[in-house]
Amino acid sequence: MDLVGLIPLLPILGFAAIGLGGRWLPKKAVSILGPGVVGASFLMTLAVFFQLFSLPPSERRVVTSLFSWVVAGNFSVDISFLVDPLSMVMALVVTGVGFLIHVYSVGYMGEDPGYRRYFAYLNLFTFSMLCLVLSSNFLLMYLGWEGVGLCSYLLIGFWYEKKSAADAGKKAFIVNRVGDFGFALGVMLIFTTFGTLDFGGVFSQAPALSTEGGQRIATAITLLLFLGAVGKSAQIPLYTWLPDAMEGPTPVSALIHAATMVTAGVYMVARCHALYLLAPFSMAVVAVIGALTAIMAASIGLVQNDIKRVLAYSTISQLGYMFLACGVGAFTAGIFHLVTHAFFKALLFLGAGSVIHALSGEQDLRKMGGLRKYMPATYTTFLIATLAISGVPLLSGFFSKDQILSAAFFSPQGGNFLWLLGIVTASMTAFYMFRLFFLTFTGGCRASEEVQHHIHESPHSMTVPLMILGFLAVVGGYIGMPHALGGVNAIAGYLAPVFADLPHLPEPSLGMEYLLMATSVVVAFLGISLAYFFYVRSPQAAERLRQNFLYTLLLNKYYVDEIYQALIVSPIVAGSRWVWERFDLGIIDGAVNGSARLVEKLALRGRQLQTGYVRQYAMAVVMGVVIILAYLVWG
Amino acid sequence: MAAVPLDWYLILAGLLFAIGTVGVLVSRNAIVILMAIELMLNAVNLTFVAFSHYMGKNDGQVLVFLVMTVAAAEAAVGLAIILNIFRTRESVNIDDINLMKW
Amino acid sequence: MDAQILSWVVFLPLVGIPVILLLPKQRPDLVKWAALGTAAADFLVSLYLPANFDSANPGMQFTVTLPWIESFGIYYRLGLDGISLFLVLLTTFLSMLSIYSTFSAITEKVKGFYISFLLLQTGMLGVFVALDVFLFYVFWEGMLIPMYFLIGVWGGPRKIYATIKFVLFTMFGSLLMLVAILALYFLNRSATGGYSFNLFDFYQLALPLSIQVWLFLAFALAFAIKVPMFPFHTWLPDAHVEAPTAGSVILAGVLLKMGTYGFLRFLFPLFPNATFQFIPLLAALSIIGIIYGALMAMVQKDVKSLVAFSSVSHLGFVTLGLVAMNLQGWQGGMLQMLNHGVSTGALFLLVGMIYERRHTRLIDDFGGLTKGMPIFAVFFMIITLSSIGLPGTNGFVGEFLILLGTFRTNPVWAAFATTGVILSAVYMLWMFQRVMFGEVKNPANAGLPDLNFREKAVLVPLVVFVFWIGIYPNSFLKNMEGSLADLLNQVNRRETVLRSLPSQSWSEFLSAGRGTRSQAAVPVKPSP
Amino acid sequence: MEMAVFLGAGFVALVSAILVFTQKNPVASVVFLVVTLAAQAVLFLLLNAPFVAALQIIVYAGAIMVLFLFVVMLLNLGRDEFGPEKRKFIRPLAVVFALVLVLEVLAIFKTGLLDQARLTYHLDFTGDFGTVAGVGLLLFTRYLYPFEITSVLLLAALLGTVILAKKLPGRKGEL
Repeated sequence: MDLVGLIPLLPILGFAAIGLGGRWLPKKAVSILGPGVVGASFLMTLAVFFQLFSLPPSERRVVTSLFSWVVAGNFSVDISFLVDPLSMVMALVVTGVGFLIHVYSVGYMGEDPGYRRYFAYLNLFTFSMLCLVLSSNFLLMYLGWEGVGLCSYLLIGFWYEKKSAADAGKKAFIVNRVGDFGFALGVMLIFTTFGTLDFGGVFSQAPALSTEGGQRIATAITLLLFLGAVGKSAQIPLYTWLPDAMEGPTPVSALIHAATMVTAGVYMVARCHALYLLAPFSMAVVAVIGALTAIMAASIGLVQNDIKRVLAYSTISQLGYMFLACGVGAFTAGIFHLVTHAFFKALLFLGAGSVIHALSGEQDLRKMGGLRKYMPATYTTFLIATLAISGVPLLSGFFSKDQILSAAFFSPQGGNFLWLLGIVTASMTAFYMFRLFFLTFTGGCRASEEVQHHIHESPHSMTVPLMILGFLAVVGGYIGMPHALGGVNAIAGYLAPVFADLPHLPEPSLGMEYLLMATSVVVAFLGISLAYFFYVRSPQAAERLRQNFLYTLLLNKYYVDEIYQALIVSPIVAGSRWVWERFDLGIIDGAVNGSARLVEKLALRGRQLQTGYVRQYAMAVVMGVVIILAYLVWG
Repeated sequence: MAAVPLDWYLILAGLLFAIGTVGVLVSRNAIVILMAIELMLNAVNLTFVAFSHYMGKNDGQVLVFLVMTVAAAEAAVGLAIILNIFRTRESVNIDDINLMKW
Repeated sequence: MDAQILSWVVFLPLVGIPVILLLPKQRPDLVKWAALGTAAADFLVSLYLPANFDSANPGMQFTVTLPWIESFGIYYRLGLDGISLFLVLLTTFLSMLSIYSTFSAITEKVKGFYISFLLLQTGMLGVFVALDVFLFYVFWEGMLIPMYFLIGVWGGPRKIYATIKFVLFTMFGSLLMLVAILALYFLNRSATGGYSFNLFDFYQLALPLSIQVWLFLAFALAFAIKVPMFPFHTWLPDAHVEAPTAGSVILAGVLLKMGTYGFLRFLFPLFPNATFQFIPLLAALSIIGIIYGALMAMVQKDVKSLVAFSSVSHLGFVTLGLVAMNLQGWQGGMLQMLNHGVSTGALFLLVGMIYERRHTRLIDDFGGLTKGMPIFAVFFMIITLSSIGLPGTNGFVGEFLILLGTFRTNPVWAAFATTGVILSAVYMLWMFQRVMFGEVKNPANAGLPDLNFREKAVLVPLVVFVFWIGIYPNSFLKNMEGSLADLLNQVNRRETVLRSLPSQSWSEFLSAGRGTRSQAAVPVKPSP
Repeated sequence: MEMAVFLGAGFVALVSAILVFTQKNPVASVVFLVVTLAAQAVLFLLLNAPFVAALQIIVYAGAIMVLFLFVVMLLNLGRDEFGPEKRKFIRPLAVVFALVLVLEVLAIFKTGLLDQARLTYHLDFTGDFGTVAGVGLLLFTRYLYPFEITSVLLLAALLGTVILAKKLPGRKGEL
């Protein structure tokens, strides 16, 4: 169990080696060291996972503390890691998918001049994410939290010559920081109420908050933490940075903006479920925001023309699902969806990456098409992932999404409205995913001539990870097969000790469950057929679709970016410039310089007294004598 | 000497001193101003001698001796300055000398 | 050895001055190395302090007491505790680095520069270790003169205006402080009968609130101007923009800490009741300082004035931490003083380096420097992250402790102050992007040489500190905790004790004192 | 009898003092000043101070006044044609100040500042009162330092005057 310290240590060593090595490290060494370190860390996680698995379920919670980090009076926090089923699942996803993406990057980033810098940042990211996931207290989690924010800033702005990339990086970091603002306040409130930041200490004292006052504090804590989650996992209102984050290299989008970083918010909410249970209002907020984000993002995704932006909005939408699950109390379903989503969304992004790689950088759907015959491997894996995400039965997406929908439908807080939102989003997901699929792989190739004859299948270092992820996307579902379909729902059992204190959700009747499954399957196929009709059967119909105002509204992403810019960013900048000129230079400096001028004027007036006529001076002398004598005599 | 009490001498010296002051302030010829200053110094000498006479000690008169040397030195230097001013300004009117200001 | 060490540390720089004077004028390199040698020696000598510092003992260590002007009760009294230990180290460390960093920047009147620099170092060190209030004031004022020359002679185009404004601002504050010191002196005289400027005698003075308030305001103004707190900050951007690189580093790194050090050493213990009364005001000013400083930094066109306003914001954090009146806030405040010294010092060094290459400080003149200067970009990135308080760097630990301490006192203050965390990210990253990223529009930015050995040697120690404090701050916090906790208890205890005092006017207090003193047969010999 | 002499000399002194600065012609001023000095010499005699009286006449009237006369002649000053007084307020103010001064002197007597100085009027003057020997003896014993200092003072005055009056090279005019 003491190996757990090694898990984050390896990536940071990798980062240091590559970062400091710099020029002297040959490219070959970097391409072995970078993924190798993460691979080793993955094996380490597996070892710890099995060690944990060997323990009886009740004791599956081991905290190993390395050294005390900050000690100030009764505030003491140390670098300590928590090994329990939840953190192990997350660690496995981070290192597993991470390793695949590292291998993929070797091929994808082959000729990029910043090759070493890229792997250094990627290793640093893995380290931060592992710190976040494995941490056993809020402060170390906060370190990981901001660490991943930093890495996403560095990697989004990786091609720093492009102004749009640098802007996107800056925007991502600042929006994350707004979220971190809430997270920091939440952590502080936790310390002031519980006196410690350690998960064990906090969650054991949590029931004490069930009093009236306590509930208000619990709600405050959970909402503040949720603000952090919203910032990190790109929910309403702080989601605008994720679509712009597509400026970064595609593997980065796959790793950070699909599989790992954006799921940090979900993990944090799941980790603090004990607090969330005490605050039903917060649970409702999480559920509603999740559902709203899901449907809003899906609607925008319907019309986007950039392949990566479609996937970005799809990620936001799926994250909405996970928060919906947590909001209605089905934390296991949320985590299960997180895992499956990591597999197929990473696959989708990597697939898109190899498509872009093949089309030498082209990202616009309207300039693609007919790649089926050129890229068979990418085609098949991409098809699997699209089916999975659309919720086609027997694939991972179906199982996890269906659990969330049924939980939403049956849970007391949920109610059918959320379920309805979920179902509509499911159909939208199916539609835009297959729209993307048809536009890229089927039909005539709309790419320009010389781009076309460059099209080639990606090298093995890229296609192998695709296949592995494809396999996982299919198999992933079965670890959570619900009882209704004869499965043993292994993941629920596995996560049970972590969520032991959850009130047991009402067992739905088998009939209702089948009905729900049926509706979700029907809705999925509806979406697919619509997409088939518009983009394969009659492209003219799609053309007509583009005229109405709804299309332009969605294309411009509800003008949210422009609203933020107008309402928040420019007033602050213009306002502070105005204040600077008026107040800082005007009033304060004015007062300072003003007093100097005042003294000068007085001095000028004083000068007049000295006329230069000696007799006036004599007069003054005599006057002085007279006055002094008068004082002496009559004083 | 009983006839003339000390007060009278002091009053006379006071008057002389006052006249000297008026002389300094009123006259516009630099040399006359110097003379008025001499006059004031003289008034002071008079008080010294008067006190020395009444206290019966010679100290007063020694002081007069000292005052006289000071007066002489002051007159000499004063006149030298006036001479210099006259060289540049061709006049001794005190109002023409108005450079000494800020 | 323990007794003389502080005198050595404070006055060692002066030893360098005659050496520099004797060196031939035509050999500026000799002068530079002599100055560096002196500063390095001073740093090594000052390393003796943490080595022999006993963190368990909260009181003053390495104390030395020699009669100076006995008739007025003025003693040459030095001492060091957890609070001033790291400030002394910071001073010697930053001085050494800034001297080493200006080898190529200062070309004319080289001797004068290094002499005033060494004088400045002595002045600063003296302020942190002086325990006799008179001696403290001598050092406090003494340190102004060399700084005046540093900005005035080797500064930028508007140097005269900047340096006069700087000196007048500080002088205005410290004169009021002088009046307050004298008032304390006579109050002490009328209360105990003895003549003494000993800070610890003043600590025992039982002053009613009515008197405390006035003295508090005088001291507070002097320190607020120095910090600089919100309304009194306008001298800082001018002073920084016009000062030479080394001057800026020292001005930001150490001089600003004297204000906050003053809060801790003089303001709180001497006038506890007045302190508790003014806490809301000071907190409000600090929060305004944080947000206002950050907003102003965002709109600056000149990199140096941007960093100057960032200092206003960072020190707003420090004062907020101190005003929180609990151990987390104080330790956070103390640590943030060190962090600010390290990160802002490094920022000014970096800005100085690009100024030496491009001779301009306007952000718009830069752009795309990362292409030509990758190593510089790495250093700049690390320091920027430390400045916006990224966890893992030094800024985070300090800032988090401060916010935690403030939160425990008043959550609303902490909420407003935490917005500073966002704003700092905004202006720093926006500046970083405009200077470093983007394509190279201006051809002059293309061929810039990357950092040479000397510049790297200056930055590496600072980066080491950034990560040392970030990863393992306990080595610093442990030493501060004893003294800070003791001071905090002392302040709280005296506050409760003095709360019951009847409020007397000045004259009553003085006369009452004289009344009691007259019984005392003979005035007590001034206590050592 | 002494009262008569006192009043006479006093009156002469006052009148000629006033006339000193009311003359147009500086030479007249010098002459009236000499007259004032002579009147004071008489008063000194009246106060049994023959040495001082002699000094007054020889040094003061003789040397300093001759110097004044010399300078007046040297500068060849005719009558002062200074035109109307521009600074109107000076004359009346000067007279006012003089009167106030006199008033203050008179008031001093009432304040009794002089009371303790109300001297015991004694007639018997010892042999050397006022004589050259008496004053000389005192001068070289108790007042030796002031005596030396005055010599230095005179030296300084001498140097000052010589330098000031030196004919600077390249100056037009015979002065």
